[in-house]
Amino acid sequence: MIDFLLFAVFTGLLLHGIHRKAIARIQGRPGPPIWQEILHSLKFSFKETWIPATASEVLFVAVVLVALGIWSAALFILLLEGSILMLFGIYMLHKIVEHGLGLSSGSPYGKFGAIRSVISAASEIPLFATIGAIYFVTGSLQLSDIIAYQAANGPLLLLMPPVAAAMYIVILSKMHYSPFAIIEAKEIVSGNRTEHFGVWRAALDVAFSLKTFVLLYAFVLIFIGGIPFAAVLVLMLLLLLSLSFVCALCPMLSPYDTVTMQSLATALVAVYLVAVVVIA
Amino acid sequence: MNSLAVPAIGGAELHVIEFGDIVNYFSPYTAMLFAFAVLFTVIAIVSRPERQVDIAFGGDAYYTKDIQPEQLKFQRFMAIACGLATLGAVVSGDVFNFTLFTSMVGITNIGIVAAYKNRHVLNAAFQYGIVAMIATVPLFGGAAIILATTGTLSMWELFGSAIAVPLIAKAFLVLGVMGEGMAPFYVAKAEITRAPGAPYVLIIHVSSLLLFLRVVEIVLSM
Amino acid sequence: MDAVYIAGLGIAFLSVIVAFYAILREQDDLHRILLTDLAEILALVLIALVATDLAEALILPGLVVGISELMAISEVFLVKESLSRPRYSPLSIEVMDSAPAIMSLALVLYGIVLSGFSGGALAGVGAIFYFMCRGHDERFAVIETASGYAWALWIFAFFIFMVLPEYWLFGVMTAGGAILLKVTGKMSLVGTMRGGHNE
Amino acid sequence: MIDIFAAIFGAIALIGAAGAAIERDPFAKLIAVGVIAGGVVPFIADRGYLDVAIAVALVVPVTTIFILLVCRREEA
Amino acid sequence: MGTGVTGAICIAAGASAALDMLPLWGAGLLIVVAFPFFVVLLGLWWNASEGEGDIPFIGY
Amino acid sequence: MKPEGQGSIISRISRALSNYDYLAGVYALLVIIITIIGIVSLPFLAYEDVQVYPKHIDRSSPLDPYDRGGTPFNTTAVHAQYPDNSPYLGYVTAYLTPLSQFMADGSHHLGTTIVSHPGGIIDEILYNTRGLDTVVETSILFVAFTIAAYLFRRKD
Amino acid sequence: MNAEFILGLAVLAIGVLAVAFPRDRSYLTRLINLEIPAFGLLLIMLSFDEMLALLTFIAVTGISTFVLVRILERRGPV
Repeated sequence: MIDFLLFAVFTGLLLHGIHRKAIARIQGRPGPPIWQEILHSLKFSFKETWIPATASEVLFVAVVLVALGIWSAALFILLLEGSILMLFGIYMLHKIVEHGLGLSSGSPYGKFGAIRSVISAASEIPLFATIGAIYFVTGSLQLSDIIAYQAANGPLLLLMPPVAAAMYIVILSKMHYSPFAIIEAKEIVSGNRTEHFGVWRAALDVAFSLKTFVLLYAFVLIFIGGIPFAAVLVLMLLLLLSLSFVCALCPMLSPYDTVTMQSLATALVAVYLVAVVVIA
Repeated sequence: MNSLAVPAIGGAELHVIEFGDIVNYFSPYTAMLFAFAVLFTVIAIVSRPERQVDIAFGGDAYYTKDIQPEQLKFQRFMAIACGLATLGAVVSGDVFNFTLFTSMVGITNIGIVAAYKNRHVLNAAFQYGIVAMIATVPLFGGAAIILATTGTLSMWELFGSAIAVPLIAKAFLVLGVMGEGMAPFYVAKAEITRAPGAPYVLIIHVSSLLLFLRVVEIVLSM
Repeated sequence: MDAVYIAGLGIAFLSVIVAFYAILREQDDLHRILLTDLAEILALVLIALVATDLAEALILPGLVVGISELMAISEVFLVKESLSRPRYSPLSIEVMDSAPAIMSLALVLYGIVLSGFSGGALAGVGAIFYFMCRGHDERFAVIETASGYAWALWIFAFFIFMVLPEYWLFGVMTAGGAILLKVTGKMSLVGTMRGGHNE
Repeated sequence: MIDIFAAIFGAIALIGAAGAAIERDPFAKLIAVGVIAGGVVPFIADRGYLDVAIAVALVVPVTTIFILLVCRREEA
Repeated sequence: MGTGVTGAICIAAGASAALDMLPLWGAGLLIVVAFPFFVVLLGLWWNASEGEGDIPFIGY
Repeated sequence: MKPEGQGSIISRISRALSNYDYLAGVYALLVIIITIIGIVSLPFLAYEDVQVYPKHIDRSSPLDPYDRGGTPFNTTAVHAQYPDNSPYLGYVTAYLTPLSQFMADGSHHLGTTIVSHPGGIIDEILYNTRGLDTVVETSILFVAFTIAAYLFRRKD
Repeated sequence: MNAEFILGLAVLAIGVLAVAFPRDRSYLTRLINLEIPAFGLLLIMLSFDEMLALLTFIAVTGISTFVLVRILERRGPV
């Protein structure tokens, strides 16, 4: 188990590196080497570290630990083929991590990041439309049941593409440099992570790499189903590259526009669901 | 002894606490939510609030906003009450009891923000409070319609496949929790977030998210 | 029963639409508070339609939630608008001098006979009325302490039911008495809050 | 209750409600509210709830006096 | 010290799950609790000297 | 910032959503939409006749409107959800305090409420089988009162 | 369906309309109009014999009226 966790951490960091590289190439820049993010994390963990004088100390540190804890838990849920309801619960709890990171330091930039993360909470709404749709179609939220269902009836990606699209938007909104990534836009320095430096930053990089790994892995498991692990990794890579394309080509949206876009996505999924119910 | 219907989406029940007809239970899902709520309540108790840095215009000067001790005590009390209400709501096995805990979360949230003297924040708190109050209509209405059309409020009975809960009741319940916790209407919450006192502001978000997660489980199960 | 319920629910739904349409159109904050009071009534109608003993027991928490939120939000409104004291001198109409003592006494006595939450609320109305008409010395701290102890006593009585059900009679008496004291105390505090600041 | 009385008291309550809704003057409105109470209390008493009727009879005037406090303001 | 303990817990949990000595969810729970502390303590153990807390970054 | 009423439809919606003065309005609109769905679905709703704690009124009893049967200081038949959890179910409902006994003997029309009277099932529900509801309820009142008192007493 | 219930629904409907769309939109008008739906609810509760709830509701209405009056006298008319 711990071996898989470490594997996920390094793969996730590697995926982050590939993401940056792909964006750079699409935009005609050379970009950093793909292992850059791994080196980054190591570098940060050697740096001088303290807690800002104005910070709320306990919260400042606890949020980092919580970030690591919830995403390791999410990974194990995938590994044990547990309930995707719990997985998405964790995804929403990640919101609390974002708020906590920004608010705990007392930094004005962190605060702006946190406020934007509160605004962008609407990114959770497509997710619940997704869960509802999956539960409606497969009759279960256990990952093992969903995989079994797909083995019998073909991948959900083909059975209900709009739901997959909604989930895709959810993952997109959590990627670096995405059009929805308003919480760490450049005009507010590093957003809610501005004051988490040194060891804290290294730990957060570890947690966020786990997050990327888990989200991509979950998408493949939920919408494509049980296939050999090597094939899963290849699909994850392809998915990531498609995300990189979107991130490289789309400009960043203004904060409230992201909310509207995500609400519209939810409404579309809801309409689709109603249509399915009516037809069925 | 009665127990949770078997294919429950939150997982099998782990532990049961009985209060007469109100039966609280832990499933893996609610246990996870419970642990999270405990964690952040403890953080709100033990951590000092941060001091927000503000930049004075026209120079390199800066100043920090401090929270007065009396306000700190009050906010901490409200945060603890909010944490306890959240704990109750996530493990509740009774629909009406859940709605009561939800409205308690709503009112403690108003309390946490009402302590600020900033007019802007107070204004947001007021609008938020109005929504929390009118949300009692769908909230209690949903629970009442469930009781009238099924004859029971216990989630153990309702989660079973024998009882069909009307769609309107489910929609009301979700709408009510959205109003009390503000789940997706974060506009007022974004204004509230500007106020200092991170551990206490954070517990507002924790409680509303956990409530939303719980109501989604309830509605999907019914 | 079915026809009664459906008819009642239909009217209740229509009323909800009317009331919420008014909220939708309303821009003024104080009007919004008044309309939320209407919304509380509609929530209670929805519960009352269930028509069992349980429904009756559920209305009580519903009522309490309504009055609590109203109390908190009205105080937020006053602070937000910086309205800390009344704009004009207290009213002096004749009944205000003769009626309070006897009516408050009647209400409080009747509340004690009823005891429990209803009794507390009733006695509270009497106490509010008295404080409102006669003015008051500041007894905030004393009343608050008393009602705090009553609350603790009440919780204690509740645990008697949970842990030692055989002493139910003792539990009921304690609970009924303590909640009477507590609710009366709380409500009469509202009455004392009418004056200016607590100095 | 005998039907004819039920009809009469029901009509009183309805007239009171309509009057309170239509009337513009606050004092007239308060009187109309009192008329509603007059129509409602017989129904309570008829079902045997004398204790409740007592409470209603006590609380309704108190509420009216509360409102009177603000009414005078309009006059001034 | 803490680094060693939490690291050991992680490895022990992983190993005992592999050897069927512990249910999978139990091992997962242990790792979820221990792993964050391990990462942070590892960084704090090998990082450079600690400085005094400073005020946050307030702009360029 | 563009003036009101300009820009793409998305940014116009965004602007409306970003003003918290409209918050109550947006919420009210949602409730109206759902309630209209409720009215449409009204014919499909049916009152369930098998309810927990149904109401049976014994019109011949001296405690008329309040009597729900059962012997004082003993058990009554109550249709609770989980009777196993309340071994003393009914004891609370069926008692008479001396005061209420006296009133019940002397009059046909002086009824009851929670404590001083034979009460019927309500106090059973409030204090015994659904006691947690009552705890939460008073906690809400307590919290609300704390808020109001804090704001009122704060010195500006 | 008994007389109290029908009467209650009628009074409730009148009251809701009166509060939602009062003839002149002043605070005082709305405040007094609020009494009408309250009597409607009272009659509905009466028709189901929900006495304890009724009694508490009356008392709480008195208190909430007081709370609203308290705001009104600070806020002034209109």
